[in-house]
Order: sequence, then C-alpha cells, then structure tokens
Amino acid sequence: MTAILTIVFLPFAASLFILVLSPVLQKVQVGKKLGSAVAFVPFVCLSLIIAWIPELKSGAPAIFNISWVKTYGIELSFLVDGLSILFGILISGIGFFVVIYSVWYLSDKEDKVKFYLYLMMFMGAMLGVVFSNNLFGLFTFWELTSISSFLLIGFWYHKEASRYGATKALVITGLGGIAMLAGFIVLYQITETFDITKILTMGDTIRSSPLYVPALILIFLGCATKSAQFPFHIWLPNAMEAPTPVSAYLHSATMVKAGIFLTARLSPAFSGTAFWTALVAGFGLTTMVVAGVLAIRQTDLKALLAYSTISQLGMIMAMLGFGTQYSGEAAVVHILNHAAFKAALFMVVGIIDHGCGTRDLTYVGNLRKEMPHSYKIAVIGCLSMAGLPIFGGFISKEMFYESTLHMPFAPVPFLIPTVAVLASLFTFAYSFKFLIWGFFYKAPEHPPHHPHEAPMLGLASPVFLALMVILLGLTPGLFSHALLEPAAAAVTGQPADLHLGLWHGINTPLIMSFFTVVLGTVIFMRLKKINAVQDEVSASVPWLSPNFVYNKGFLEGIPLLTRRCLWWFQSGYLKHYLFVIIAFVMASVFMFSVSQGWVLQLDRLFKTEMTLVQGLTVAFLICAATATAVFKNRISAILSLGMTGFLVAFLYVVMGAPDLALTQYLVEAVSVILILLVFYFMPPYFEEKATQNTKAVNIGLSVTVGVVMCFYMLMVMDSHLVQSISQYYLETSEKLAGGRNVVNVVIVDYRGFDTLFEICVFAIAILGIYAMLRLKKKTNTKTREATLK
Amino acid sequence: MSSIIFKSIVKVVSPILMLFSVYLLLRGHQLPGGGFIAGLMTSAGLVLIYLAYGCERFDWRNRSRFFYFLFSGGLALSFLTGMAGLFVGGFFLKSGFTHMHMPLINEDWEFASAAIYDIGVYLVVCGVCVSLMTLLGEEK
Amino acid sequence: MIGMAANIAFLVLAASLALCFYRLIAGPSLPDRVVAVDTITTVIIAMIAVYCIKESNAIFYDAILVLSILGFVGTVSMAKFLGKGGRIFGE
Amino acid sequence: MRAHWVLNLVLAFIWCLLQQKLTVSEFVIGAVLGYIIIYLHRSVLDDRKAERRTLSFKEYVVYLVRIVRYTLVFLYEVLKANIDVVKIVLSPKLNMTPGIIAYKMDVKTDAGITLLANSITLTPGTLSVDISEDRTTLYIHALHIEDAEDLKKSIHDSLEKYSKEILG
Amino acid sequence: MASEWLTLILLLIGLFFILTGCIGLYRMPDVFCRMHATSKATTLGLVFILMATFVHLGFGAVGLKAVLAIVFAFLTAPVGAHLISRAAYQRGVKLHEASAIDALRARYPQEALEETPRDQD
Amino acid sequence: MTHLLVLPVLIPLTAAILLLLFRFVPMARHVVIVVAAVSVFVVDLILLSTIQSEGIQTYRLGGWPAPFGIILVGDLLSGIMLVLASIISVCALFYSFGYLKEDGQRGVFHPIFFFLWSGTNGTFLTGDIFNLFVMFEIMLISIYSLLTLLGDKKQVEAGLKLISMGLLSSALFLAAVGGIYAFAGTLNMADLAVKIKPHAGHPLIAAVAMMFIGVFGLKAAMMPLHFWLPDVHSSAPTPISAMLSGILIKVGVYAIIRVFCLIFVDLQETFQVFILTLACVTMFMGAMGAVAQTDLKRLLAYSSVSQIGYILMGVGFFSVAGMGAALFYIISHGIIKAALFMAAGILKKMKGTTEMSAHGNMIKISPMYTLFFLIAVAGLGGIPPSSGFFMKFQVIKAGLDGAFYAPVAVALVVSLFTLFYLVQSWQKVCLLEQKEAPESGPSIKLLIPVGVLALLCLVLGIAADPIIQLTTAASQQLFTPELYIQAVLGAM
Amino acid sequence: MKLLLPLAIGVLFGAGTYLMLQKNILKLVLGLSLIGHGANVILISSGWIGSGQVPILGKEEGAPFVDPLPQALILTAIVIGFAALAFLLVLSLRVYRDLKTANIEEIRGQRG
Ligand code: NA
Ligand code: NA
Repeated sequence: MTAILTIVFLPFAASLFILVLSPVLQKVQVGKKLGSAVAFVPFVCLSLIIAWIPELKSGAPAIFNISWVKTYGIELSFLVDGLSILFGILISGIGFFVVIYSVWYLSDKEDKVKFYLYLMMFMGAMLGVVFSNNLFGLFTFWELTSISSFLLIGFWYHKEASRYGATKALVITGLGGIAMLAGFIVLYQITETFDITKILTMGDTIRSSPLYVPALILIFLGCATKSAQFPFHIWLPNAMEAPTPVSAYLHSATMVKAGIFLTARLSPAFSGTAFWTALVAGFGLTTMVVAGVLAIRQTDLKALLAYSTISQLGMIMAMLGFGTQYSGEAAVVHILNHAAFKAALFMVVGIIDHGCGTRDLTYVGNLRKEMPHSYKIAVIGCLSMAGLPIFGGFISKEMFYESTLHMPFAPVPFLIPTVAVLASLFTFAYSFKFLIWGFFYKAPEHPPHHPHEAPMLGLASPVFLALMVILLGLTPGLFSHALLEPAAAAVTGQPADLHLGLWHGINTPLIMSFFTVVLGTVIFMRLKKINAVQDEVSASVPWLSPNFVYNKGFLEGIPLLTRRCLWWFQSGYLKHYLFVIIAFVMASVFMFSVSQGWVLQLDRLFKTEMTLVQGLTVAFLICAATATAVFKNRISAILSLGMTGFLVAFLYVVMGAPDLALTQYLVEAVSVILILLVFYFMPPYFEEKATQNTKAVNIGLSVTVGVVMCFYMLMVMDSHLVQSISQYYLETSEKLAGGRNVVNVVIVDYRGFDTLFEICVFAIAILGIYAMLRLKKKTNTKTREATLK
Repeated sequence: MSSIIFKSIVKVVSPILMLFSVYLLLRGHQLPGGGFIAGLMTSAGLVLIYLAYGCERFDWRNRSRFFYFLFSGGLALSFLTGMAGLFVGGFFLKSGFTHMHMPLINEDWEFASAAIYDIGVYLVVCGVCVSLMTLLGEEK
Repeated sequence: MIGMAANIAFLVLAASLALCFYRLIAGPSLPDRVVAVDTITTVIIAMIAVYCIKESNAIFYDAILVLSILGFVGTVSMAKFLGKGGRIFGE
Repeated sequence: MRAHWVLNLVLAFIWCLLQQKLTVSEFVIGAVLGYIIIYLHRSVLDDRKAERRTLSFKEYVVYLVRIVRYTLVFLYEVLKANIDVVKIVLSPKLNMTPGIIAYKMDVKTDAGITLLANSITLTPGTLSVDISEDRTTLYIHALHIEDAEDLKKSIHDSLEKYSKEILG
Repeated sequence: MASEWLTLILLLIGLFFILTGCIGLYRMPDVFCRMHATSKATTLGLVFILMATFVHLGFGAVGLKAVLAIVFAFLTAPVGAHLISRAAYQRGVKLHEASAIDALRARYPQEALEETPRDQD
Repeated sequence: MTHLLVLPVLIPLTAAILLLLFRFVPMARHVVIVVAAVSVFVVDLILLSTIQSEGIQTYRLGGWPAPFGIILVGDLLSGIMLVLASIISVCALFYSFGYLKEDGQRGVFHPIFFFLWSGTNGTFLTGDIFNLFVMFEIMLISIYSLLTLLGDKKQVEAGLKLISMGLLSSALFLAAVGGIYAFAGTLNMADLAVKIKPHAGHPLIAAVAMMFIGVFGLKAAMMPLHFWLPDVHSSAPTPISAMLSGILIKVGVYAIIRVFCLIFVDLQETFQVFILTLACVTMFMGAMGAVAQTDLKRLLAYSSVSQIGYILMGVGFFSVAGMGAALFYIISHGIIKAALFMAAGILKKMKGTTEMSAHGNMIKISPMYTLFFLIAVAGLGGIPPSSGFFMKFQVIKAGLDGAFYAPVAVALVVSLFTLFYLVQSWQKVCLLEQKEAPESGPSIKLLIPVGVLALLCLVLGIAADPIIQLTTAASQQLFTPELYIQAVLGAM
Repeated sequence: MKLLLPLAIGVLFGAGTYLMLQKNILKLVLGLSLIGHGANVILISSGWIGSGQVPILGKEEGAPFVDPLPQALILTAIVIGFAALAFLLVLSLRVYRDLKTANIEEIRGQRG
C-alpha cells in the first residue's frame, strides 16, 4: 500500500514541493543541485518497483483501493502486475537517466524550477497511468500526462514553434482523451464496472456485446492519438520542439507508450476478434509504413527520430493487434528494446545539438572523430533500431516477423509479412541515415560551432542505456523471466514462456531479415533520389498530409469559418436579434400548441361575453395601437401611445378593476411625461429608409406575432377550467386581513412579498438611473481634469 | 417662460392634488387606492409644480438627499413592517389589524400593519418618481 | 331604462371619440393632435361617469378625478414641449 | 399668510368631503394634512410677495356676495358661449371671422388675471391665447371679430369688472 | 323616479354638448377655432354628465367629489386651452385664412417664432 | 417553524437597505457588506444541510396557507443553487473592492448587488410562479443597473440590447402566467402541478410551456435566444460578469428545471427532442463563437453559451442521471467560469482591455495568476481531477445511458474545441512575449478570489463524491415531484 | 364581440413588434410599451367572467365578483414595467449622448 502510493505520488509530492518552494528556489541560484536532488525521486520509485518483482511471481496482482467517487465506482485503485512493473521500470528508470542527463543539458539560464516541476508531474502521471486499476483513475492520470506534456513541450514558450507543438499535442491527444472518456463509459455499460481487473475477466461478455465495436473504436482512438498512430501522428514531430531530455523521455518510454500500454492492458478483454485485428493491426502497420517513408526524408535528426518513434510504435501496435500469444510477447519485448535504444539515441541527438549548435544533417556530419563516445552509442542504438544481430532490436524484429506469419484473420496470405518487411526496409534505411550521414558523411554546410563532445555527466545516461541495449541483445534471458514473462502474461492473459535468443536457426524470419538488410541497403544508397521525389510529391500535393488538415482546417479554417458565420449571425444589430428571438418564440409556441391539438372552436367565439362598452373600448384600443405604430411623427406616436394606455385603463374600468385603472392612468401619464423629458434631448423621427423587402419581412413578422398572440389569447379565453383560488381572498379578506378592497389586500398582505420586491425594483431603477446620469459625468470631469494636468 | 395663469392655477390645484393623494393612500385598504396610486399621484402633483415653476427653483443638492432618504426610508419602513410580522406574528410579512375605539371622538378606527406597509410603498414610489423627474428635469 | 340610456350614451361618446381620433390622426398640426388627445381624455372621463351611472357604483369616481388631473398635466406638458422656450421642467 | 390660512381651511374641508364625513376628527386630520402640504408647498405659494390686506367682517360679506354674483354671471356666460358654439358648429356653413385681439387689462394680481383669462376662455366666442410680459395685455382669440372694440368693451364691462371685484 | 328623469336629462344635455364639441373639433378650420369648441362645449358637457352622476348616485356615495371634479374641469380646461393655443402660435401654426386681425403678431413677429420647431408637424 | 428558509432572501435585502441608508458612511457600509455576506453564506450552508437531513422545507410568507399566499420552498435543488450563489457572490463582492475604486460607484454598486443577491435567492426559493416573475424582474433590473454603472459606450450599448430583450421576455412571462392562471386558477407551483395534471395534453399548456422555455431560455442564453450574452458578459464590470456567467444564466436553467419537473412533468417527452436539439445547437455554436474570438472576456462569454448547452442537454435527457449531471455541471461551471472572468478582469485592470493580443507573459509577471488561470482552463476543459472532468463525465454518461448518441457525439466534439480555445487563450495571455509590460502586476485583492475559486474547482473534483451524491439526491427529489407537492400543500 | 379582445392582443403585440423592428430607438421604447400593455391585457382577461362586481367587499349580494388576483398581478406588473421603461428611457438618452445617434442600425454593437 505505502509502496505503491509512494511510487505514484512521490513525483507529485516532489512537484508540489517544488511549486511551494518555487519563490525561494527562483531567487536562489539552484544550479545543478536541484536536478541532482530530483534524481532521487525516480531512483526511489525505481527501487521500489524493482523490489516488487519477487512478489510478482509468488502471487496474484496486488490491488489497492481508495474510493474517489463511489456513485460511479470511480476509485483510485492500483494494480501491480507484470505489465505495470515493466512500464514502471521504464518510466522511473529512463526517468532517472533523463534527469541525470538534464542536469548536464540544461544551462543555468533555463528555468530549472519549472522544468523539474513539470517533469515530476509528468512522471507521476505516467506512473499513475500504468499502475491504475480503475479506468477513471487511469483516465485522470492520462489527462494529466496530456497537460504536463503540454507544459513540457511548450517549455520554451517564447518560441512560436514550441507553442504550436504543445497545442497540437494537447489538441490531438485531447481529442483521443475525449473519445476515450466516451469509450470507457460505453465499456461501463457493458461491464458495469470501471475496475480493470474485473473488466479483464469479462472478455467474452465484452466481445459479444453489441456495444463492443463502439467501445473499442472510442477507446482505441484514445490510444492511437496518444501513441501517434497515423493519421494522428502529426503532433509528435512538432513535439520535438521540447528540450531534448523531454523528447528522450516522452518519446522513448513514456507518453507515446501510454497508448501502447492501454492497448496492451485491455487486450485480454478486447482482442481475439477480427475487428480488433483489423483495427489495431491495421493502424499499426499503416503507421509503421507511412512513418518509415516519412522518416527517411528527414534531415533534422530529432525529426528523424520522431518519425522513427512513430514507425516503431506502429510496429508494436501491429503486434498487439495480431492478438496471438506470441505477438503479445513480441510486443512486450520490443517495448523494452525500443525504450532503451530510442532514449539513448535522443540523448545523442541532444549531445550533437549541444556540440554543434544544430542537429540538421545539412550542417552536421562526419562526427565520429569529434564525438567518439557519442558515435559509439549511436552505433549501438542505430544497429539495434535497424534490427541487426547481437542487439535487442534484432530479437524483437525477428519476433515481429514470426508473428506476422502466424497472425489470425489474415486477409491475404502473404500480404502482412510483405508489409512488415517493407516497413522494416525503411527502418533500416533511416537508422543508417542517422548513423552514416551523421557520423561518416561530410555535411554540405558547416555547423555553427565546431563540434565537441559532451562531458561525463552528459554521456553517463546514454552510455548506460547503450549498455542496456547490448545486454538486451546478448543476455535477453536476464530480463525475460523476471520482467518480460509476467508482462507478456498480463498482455495475453495466459502464462508466458519466453525463449529469447539471437539464434533460432535458419527460419522464415531470418530470411525476411536478410531481405530487409539487402533491400534496405539499396534504399539507403538511393536515399538522395528518393528524398528528391518525396519533396516533389509533398510540394505538389500538400493536402495529402494530415498536417494540412490540422493547420489549414483546424487552426485556420474553423476560426475563419466561425468568424464568417458569426459575423453573419451575431451581426451586432439589435433589430436582427429581436427579429430572430421573436420569430423563434412565436413559431415554436404556435408549433407546440398546434401539435398538441389546438383547433379553433368558432362556435364558442361568437357567444358574446362582452358588454357593449367593453367592445367599443377594445375597438378604439386597436385603433390607438395601430396609430402608435404607423405615425411618422414621434409626438403623434407618443400621443397615441398615451391614448392606448388610457384606453387600456378604461378597459380596466369596464372590467371591474378600479385600482388597476387608477394605476394605469397615473403610470401612463407619468410615462408620457418621462418620454417627453427624454425626447426633448433627442432628435425627431428620421425617415426610415428601408428596402421593400425589409419592409415586407418586418410587416410579415409583425403580422405573424399578431396572429400567434391572437390565437394564444383565444386559447386563454377558452380555457377556464377550475375555480380560481381567488374565492379564498374574497371570503377571508375582511375577516383575516381587515380590508375590503380585495385587490389592495392581495397586494399588501397575501402577496406582500411581491410588493416588497416591486418597490425594490423601483429603488434599483432609480439608483441605476442616477448612476447613468450622474456618475458618468463625474468621471468625465475627473478624467478631463487629469488630462489637463 | 411659464404663463402666470398656469402658475396661479397650479397654486390651487397642486395642494388639492396632494391632499387627494393622501386620501387615496389612507383608504387604499378599503377602497381603490393604496401606496402606488397615491405615490404616483403625488408625483403627478410635483410634475405640475415643475411644469409651472421649473425644477431649478428647487435646489437639487439639498433635495436630492431628501428624496434619496425618502425612498430608502420608505423601503426600510415597509421592510421593517415585514420584520415586525416576523417578530410579533411569527412569519415574515405577517400582517395584523385591530379596531380601536377612539374615546374622544367616539369612533372606531382600524389600525392595520398593512397600512404602514402601504405608507412605505408610498414613500418609495414618491421618492423614486420625484428623483427621476428631478434628475431628468435637470439634464441639460 | 338607465341601462339603455347608458348604452346609447356609450354609443354617442364612441362617436365623439371617433371624431377625436379622426383629429388625432389627421392633425394637421401637432397642437391639433394635442387638442384631440385632451378631448379624448374628457370623453373618457365622461364614459367613466356614464359607467358609474350604469353600474350605480361610485367606486370609479376617483378615476374621474385622477383622470381629469392627469389630462391636464399631460396637456400642459405637451404644450410646454411644443411651445417656444426652454426645457419642459424649466421656468 | 392669509391666503395660506384660507387654503388650509379649504383643504381641511375638501378632506371632509372626500371622506364623506363632516366630523370634527376628520376636519382636524384634514387641517393637519393641509398644513403639512402647505408647508411643503411654501416655495411655490410664496413665489411673489402677496399683497397683505386685512378685511373687515363687512367686507367679507360683500366679498361673498360678489363671488356669488360673479359665479352667476359666469355660468350665464358659459351657457351662452356653448349655445353660441353649438350654433356655429352645427350650422351647415361655418360663418365666422376669427382673429386675435390684444386686450388691455385692469386687473393686476395674478389671481385676478387668471380668473379673467379663464373666464374669457369659457365664455362666448373668446379664448385667451397669451399674456404680455408686463402682465397688462391679454391676447384673445375670438370667433367673431366684426367689431374688435365692441368685444373689448363687453369683456371689460362684465367679466373683468366682476373679476376685479373679487381678486383685484 | 324624479331623480332618474333628472339624471337622464342631464345626461342627455351633457352628451349633446360633448358631441357638439367633438363635431367642432372635427369641423372647425384651424386649431384656435377647434379649441373654442372643445374648451367650452366639451367641458360643459362633462360638467353636465358629472352632475348626472351626482344626481344618480347621491351625495352619500359620491360625496362632493362631483363638485370637486366640476371645479377642476372649470379650472383646468381653459388653462389647457390657453397653453396649447399659445404653443401653437409660437410654433407658427397658421390662423385660418378668414381671420380678420392678428394682434399677437406684434408680440411674436415672424422672425421671433420658433424657426424650426422642435418637432415638425 | 424556523425562519431559516426566508433568511437567504432577508439578509441580503436587509443589507441592501442598510447600504442605502448608510450611503454617506463608507465605514458602516463595509461592515454591513462583510457581515451580510458571511452570514448569508453560513445560512445557506446550514439551510442545505437542514434540507438534506429533514427533507423539503417550506415557509409561508405572511403566514398565509399554501396555494393562497406566497410560499418559499427549499428543496435540494434550491439549496444547492443557494450555496453556489453565495460562493460566487462572496467572491464577486470581495473582487469588487479591488475592482471599483470610487466610493460613488461603490455606493451604488453594493446596494444593487445585494438586491440582486436577494432576488437570486428569492428565485431559487419561491414556490409561486408570479413571484418568480417578480424575482426575475429584480434580477433583470439589477443587471441593467450594474451593467451600465460605469457608463462605458459598450456597456450602454449592451444594456440597450439586454433591456429590450428583457422587457420582451417580461411581457412573454406575463402572457404565459396569464395563460396558466386562466387555465388552472392558481399561481402556486405545486398547486399548478396538481391542477394541470389531469389536462396535461391541453394545447394551451403546451403553448405556455413553450413560452416559459422562451423566457427562461432567454435568461439562460439558449440559442437562438443568446444574442444579448456575448455583448453583456463581455462589457459588464467584471464582478458582474462573474455573477452573470457564474450564477445568473443558471437561473434560467433552474427555472426550466423547476417548471418541467413540477408543473409540466407530462410534457417532458413532448419537449425532449426540442430541448436536446437546442442544447446541441447552443453547445456547438457557442464553442464555435468562442473559437473565433480575440477578446478574452468575449471568448469566455461565448464559452458560457456553449456550456449552457451542456447543462441544457443534461436537463433534456429528463432522467435522474441527466438532471444530476446538469446540477453538478451548474455548480462546477459556475465556479470555474467565475474564476475565469475574474482572471480576465485582472487583465482589464492591468491594461484597460481584455483583448488577448494586448497581453502576454503573465507567467513572468505573476506565476500565481498563470497557475490559477491554468487550473480553471483545465477545469473547463474537463481535465481530471478538477471538477470540470466530472461535469463532462456525468453528462456524457447520462447521455449514453439514455442512448442519446447524437447529442453525446456533439458534446464530445465540442469539448475538444473547448479545450482548444481555452488553452490557446491561456497561451496567448500567459506565455506569449509582450513588448509593453504593464505598469504593475495584478493586485492581490483581485487575485485572491480567483485563487479561491480555482482551488475550489480542484477541491470539488477531488472531493467530488459528496457533491455528486448531493446532486443525484437532488435530481431524485426532482423526479418525485410528489414530495414537493406534499411539502407545499400538505397531505393530499 | 369576443373576438375583439384577441384581436386587440394581436394588434398590440403586432404593432409593438413592428415598432421594435424599426430603426429609431424611440420606436423601440414605444414598441416595448405596447407589448407591455398587451401582456397586461392577457393577464386581466385570465380572470375573465364577462362582467362582474368590482372586488370591493361591502354588498355581497348580486353578481359575482371579478377575480381580484389577476388585478393584483397586473398592478405589480405595471409598476415593474414602469420602472423598466424609465430605465430604458434614460438608457436610450445615454445611448444617444454617447454614440451620437438615435438610429439603432448605426449603433451596431460588436459583431461576431
Ligand atoms: Na403589488
Ligand atoms: Na414588465
């Protein structure tokens, strides 16, 4: 319990600690000390996770629960099994090296406080993701990784490209996150739990549910965006704007692996259907090929690694998609391999960048003499990446080939192995591009600085990682039993038995590897020409790239479109607004009452319930109201408005409402005087020039409103169903309230509360009016005085 | 410039108007009338004075506070009547009335809390309308 | 009989009202319209009075008083607005 | 302040009429309310220096008689006026020679001028339109101005004479 | 019964005058002449009708409000007419062409009239 | 009989009146403000817990029995709204001290503010349809006054828009009340529910219900009745913008919930598609509007429109889960949006504009500001563990539970845009370099309420369970209107 | 005859709407006033019984009383409407002074 909490929350605690102390830390020059101190955090986590490994074998996965939202079964619960241990080790282990590396990498000018704050937050979030046992615990950490990676990628926020990359990452992974949220909820509808362990046992229920496909698509959308699967991969190259330690961390072991992790985590519950294979493997293979093609085009080493990462992630995804036990094991193995060599390579790029002031192959080349140590590391990393023997990469690539041969639901017999080889060709090519162009060929231009090697502090991490790569190739058994088998078991749902080794005799995969090397060399040789063709293609059909959709469509297009639409819709004209509002309300009132079966009952209409004088009053009322509307002279209009009011008041008289009549007369008169007082300062009516159409539309709406209200009134007059509560007032007014004027008693007694607030309305109105007329003036004089001074 | 005919008429009409408004206020509980009507009536009377004599005659600076406290006080009065209901009658706005025999004049008078409430209303309406008229009348 | 007479009275008054409305709408000058409105007010007062007779109820008598005052106030303010000189609430 | 006292009494009386009760208590209430109202109206009522005059009892009686006489004359004139108007309005052809004349007044007090002007308006064929700045000339619109001097004389002899008797 | 007849007669007279006033308003040639009709006939008509109500309802119900209303009518109607006609003249409303003299022209020479009245007619 | 229920209305009213009377004594006014604000907050909390433990509370104003007098009714919904209102009001009040410098302005602002508060509380408590109208008017007129208080051109102009639409809606409200009174002869909402029940399908009832949607929808800024909102929210003095977005637009939603869960229970099905469609349109168009903005306050205003769409969607599901989600959304959004508006107001104070291009580099000027802003952004963007996550989660869950796939899809897409425009605005304000540095950093007086609200957003997320239980309970209560009716009218 | 009242409502609302759709700010004020009248008339006719006694107690015999409650409601509505109208008027004056025009189309607010 304590251990797992420590593992997950220690980084958070560290970041909180940094946050709280940040005012102090900002002032004191922290120098390198902060980084060294922070390195203890991943170290502690790593140790704790490694200490867990023995326990793994002895028993069932350990689970801890902290209830969060009971209502929905959302908990903070943790699951420690092989998969989470594997990822935990990657996250904390590589995290440790990254922190060490960053101590060298970050110059004193950088805001280290913020860097480690974000980094620790990110690490905690990642550890949370992999150890979560509740989908929403996982989701929480998942979104936290989005936010903290957003902060990390945008660390150099003064750079436009950084901000662009950060936003892009956030938007695209955010899209996935939202889909995933929905997917989890759909999954909940199948399983009625968010508990991952429970879900994993319900594989058959899930696969047979009608909601299986939507749940899978939605959840996988989250994984695919996070793991930069085509076409969602576009955020990753732009994320390279981050400081290199961040890239090394995010794109080798952590952030991008989160999608892989979740796919692997849920595969026991979801995999094994044709749809799963088509979706996951389809995405994986496509990504692998496309990213490989794009990677060979890059001249920026970091971009090259970025595309390479995408391609490798595609490969892992494909293996998970095959859904066999063997492919699952292969995926696990490659996860580990990829993390090791990719982190090492990123760090090398960082060293090159530092040493040369650039990392573009146009300027950088022939570094093997100036940077001998880096060169050695790069050799190890690249060969492993290319899948050449004695390195870990070879083992996992062989396993990949093997699994393509035995995949279920294969559409056409040799298609998938061919695609696998095709993709690996590019892997081979870009690995060698990195190595040969960077360390052997001479670059066309000179770099800004004369290249120099990094000191020990910078080299320590990549060296260690390179050693790991070698170990993974030479003695894979060292890891397989303790680490990989439990992980593979978690992925496949069956106990795993790994026999990793460099040599399995001459078999189909080996032959495929042979072809890979041969054809890969051919591609590498023709690289310049291929690149030229690629440049031509991308220049002539820019819309082919998903980036085009994001940049032109999302970033520019939607704001432009919405601005246009908004300019039309939210036009700024009060008249327009009123028009829409009135039309909408009237139309829907009409619609709903007709749809509820309103019909005009003519026979009831002509039963005269009106006295002569009432009828006459109403007739004159109609005249006066019409006159108000049509007068071209404002004084005449006010006069007829006044008459309308007086007639309404007279209507109150003849309807037996003396209080009302008095009030209406008074209010009307005072209103007219107010209107006059205000009109005094304002110009007379101007001629309203309007087009024939506008006039027609205005009159049309007015008539509509008239008709609808008229018909509403007919309904009102037709429906007196029950005795109103007024009988009570009439009976009790004198007895209980001591007043004979029932209306007044209602106002001041039965409904005195209304009246209290009504006089408040009065008071508020006059305060507001006072402010409008007087406060403004005061301020004006003050500002005038101020400007004079 | 106002006509002196008008001015002289206002001298007669306005006090009667005010008296009438008080009449409307006090009998509101039994017959048509009440705080609003009376308040507006008083304002109409004041409008008449303003029309005849202009509002410059009445120094805003001195009167504004008077009108201000008129409506604030009215609001407070109504509110306090409601609060009295709370403390005496057990409910906010609980009203009460009593018939009292006036010894000297030998009449039955009704005392109702609602009447006090209505006076508050009257003061608010008066204060607000008059402030409004004065504010607008003084606009230049 | 009173009821009959009242109804006839209403009709006569309505006719008068119609004449006033004609003047209100036809003008031609603004003072004409103001006169029309002043007269309408008077006619409405008469209508209330007739209503009182018809209903034999003096409840609306205050409306007569109020309206006669308000008609005056309205007319005067209109006259001040239309006439020469300063503001409505100016001397 | 005589006018104030009269007004106060009138208000108290009106209060009683409004209450439809002529009792002492109502009268007292009316008087008190009237006093308050007059107090609040002080700046309006005292807009000009009122001429102070003391009247003896005899004068009061004469005064009352004059008021009654004026009222009668006035009502008679009003009726005449209306018949006049009816004649004009209902005749098929509107035969009249309207116009505005200037009329020099003898009355000096505001109240007198007001009374005169109102009376003129309510009586046959005439309508007070305006007063000159110096309060001496009344501009009268008349429907029949065959002889302006004749008209002036008739006003002078009846309405103005009686108005002056009451309100100077 | 007698009071009922009296009511009817008063009512009838009142109606007659009001209607006449309104016809005058309708027929008269200019605003000043129209005002003659309304300020006299209509006011008197109203007074008669108010008297009718007084007779019909009796002192008990109406009190002297009727008297008050009548006094009000006599006080205010002429003042209203005076103010409107004055405003009309100041705005430059033309007298009927049959008009014989215009003494007020001396007081308000053409140029002293409101050149552009606040609101055009 | 306890007077607890009437206190949320009475205390602010007392305060407002005292503030009026103490117009010329600034010290006394400050004391009144502090005492009143704190006591309303405490009373609201006590009231909520009382309702939780003892069920629906009623208070007969003036002592008049149920359908005849005005009854105050406190159910869980009201209790929740009251507490939310007091949280936001207290913060806005605190903020206003830093925001309004002149005593003249404060002297007008604070009394009206308390009237507004009282009216808002009254709206939540009243059980009478016409009293609801009066309370609405109190709120409207207060908003008009507060909006135009400082007299900027934009404010005046927005005021004109608001007041014309407000008067229109008032007329519509009256027409609807007329219709329903003609039909049922009563104004008490519980009594109306009883009287209307047998005639649910009557066309007049449908027309009246639609009019209520129109009136309340206008208040809630439901598309296409939202037109006033962008102008008003963006131009109002910031404490008022915070109040408007935080609580006052929710009043419209509250009223829709109230009438549709009590009076028009049987019309829920009839109006479901309509409400859901409008909710989707509102949500989508609001977000699109926000994307196009360059002014932070206006962006936030559009965002409010969009978020109202979510809330209406939750309501429109007409299920316990949906309503619970909507209630949680109301709380959470109120707090977050108030924080965001106040954050925008700080910018306004610093440079006199909220145009985002004029600001930048807040991360250097004030890291705390940046942090609070970010928390609020993450909250509205629905990032766990902020309360914003749960608001979105619940709405989506309720929608999927009810098989409303299309609205859920819209909600999902819109939430992406929400995250996008918020993050962009945060970047523009906090990260972007800006040549002209402001003269001074944000004043601490203004920053504190923002921080409090931002933290509250986090706390509400981390301790979401009790709130969710509360809103679910409130929602269950709403779907058993018999409880309400019985509490008001007694055993039937 | 009964049709007249709905007709009047229609005309009040229709004319009000027509005025609100014009350009002059003053017409907006007038239009809103008309609509307010219309709403009040709807409200009063919700207690409609053709004709009846004024709800002032005293003589209980005779025709039934007119429903007093809508009257009380309208009274409140009138007063509130008056306050709002006053505010609107002053606001429109403010608009005219600040923006130098009384044409609503020229005081187009912020677009978009
Ligand atoms: Na009332
Ligand atoms: Na209203």
